[in-house]
Amino acid sequence: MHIELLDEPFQPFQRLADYQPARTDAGATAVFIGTSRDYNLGETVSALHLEHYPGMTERQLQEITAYAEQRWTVLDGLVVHRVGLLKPGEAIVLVAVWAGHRGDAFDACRFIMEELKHKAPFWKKEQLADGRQRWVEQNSTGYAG
Amino acid sequence: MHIELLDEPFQPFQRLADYQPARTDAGATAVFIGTSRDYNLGETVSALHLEHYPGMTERQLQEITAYAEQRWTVLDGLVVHRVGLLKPGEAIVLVAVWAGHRGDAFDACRFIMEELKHKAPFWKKEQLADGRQRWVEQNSTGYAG
Amino acid sequence: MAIKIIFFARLRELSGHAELTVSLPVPTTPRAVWQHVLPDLALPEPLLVAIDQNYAQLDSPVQDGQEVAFFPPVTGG
Amino acid sequence: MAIKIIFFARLRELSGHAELTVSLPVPTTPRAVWQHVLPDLALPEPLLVAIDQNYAQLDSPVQDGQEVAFFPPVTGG
Repeated sequence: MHIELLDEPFQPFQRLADYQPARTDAGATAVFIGTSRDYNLGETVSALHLEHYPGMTERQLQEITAYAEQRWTVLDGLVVHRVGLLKPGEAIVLVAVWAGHRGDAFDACRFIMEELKHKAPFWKKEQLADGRQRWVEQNSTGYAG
Repeated sequence: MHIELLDEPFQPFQRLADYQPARTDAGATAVFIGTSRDYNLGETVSALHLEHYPGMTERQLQEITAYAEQRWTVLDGLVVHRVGLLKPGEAIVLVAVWAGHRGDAFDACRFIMEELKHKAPFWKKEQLADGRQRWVEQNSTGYAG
Repeated sequence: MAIKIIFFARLRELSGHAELTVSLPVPTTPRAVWQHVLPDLALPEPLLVAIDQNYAQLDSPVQDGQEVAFFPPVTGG
Repeated sequence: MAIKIIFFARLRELSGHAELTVSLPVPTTPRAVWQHVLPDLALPEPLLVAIDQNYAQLDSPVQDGQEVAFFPPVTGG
């Protein structure tokens, strides 16, 4: 799998179109895109700053994707994560998994996303419309009903 | 949600880039793409013919997406399905769900995909490399380990 | 006064019919429609049935003017 | 002969340090490192700790030349 940290905005679907392996054996592709929102906890968010731990971030993402590649039968993957300053509507994270079958693609994609949320050393600080700044406290679980 | 049947090849990521609502409240996008493979059950597949029941297909897809919109908190969705003759590597189906939170996006996307696989009246006939044709017998479950 | 019958995929090949219209005393059922059209062909297994484009049972009631479809398990996606 | 200490996010603001290097008798622990650098500041809760960029415990052994990082729960993705 390919892992990438970017400090510039990226277009996730364009990135996928550019990356997509020209293969005829991947019956299933599962993709998740996380996008910066303009609100959180009832307040208007005007920008998001994404801090990370250089080195440890890449190491954690490698470990997460390596585990997913062993646990599920996947053909390829792409993980892209933004750092730096983001405006609302910009993509934060892209996780894509190519597999022969849809169960593997869905499961591996969601697993990578959950692990990334809980282990990869990134921190979000929100800039609110009224000028205040605040750290995002904790990521919620992704297994809502 | 938007539902579309196409009898021409489409580029799923291009379609998504064109469709994606320019909104800043969708924190999460989950996408599944099913692609025509060049093999199945140990044989080389040179083309795939997709037959459907016009009218009932649209009706079933409407029912499936309407249910998903009630069960999960989603903002928008796109379902595109090919009919007619496909070459290996061409996209068969695209399901995309935009939501505020990733649990809703993942769950709704996967639900729509499973329901589509088991209820929408499409049938695949494979054209094999040696000239034989055969109907695909049954869709497998998408919940593999 | 007429019931439209449609066969899809393998069942179209098996029955030799794509689409036809029959007149039968109503209410009838998909099972009776099949036996009327294909008296020498046992109902295949597995078999899916739709009446007016909604999934139905082999013994669901069919009225005049309705559309009955027979098809194998679906394999889209 | 030196241990590199890094603080991230809210803990960088709380500690007043981004990165510093200390000399301590080894083996030591992240807990002892924190108490050495910030004697007046109780260990915050929740707190994550890494040694050489791998997650560790507050009482895991730290050797000379290693990097100890303190940070709050991660919020990427």
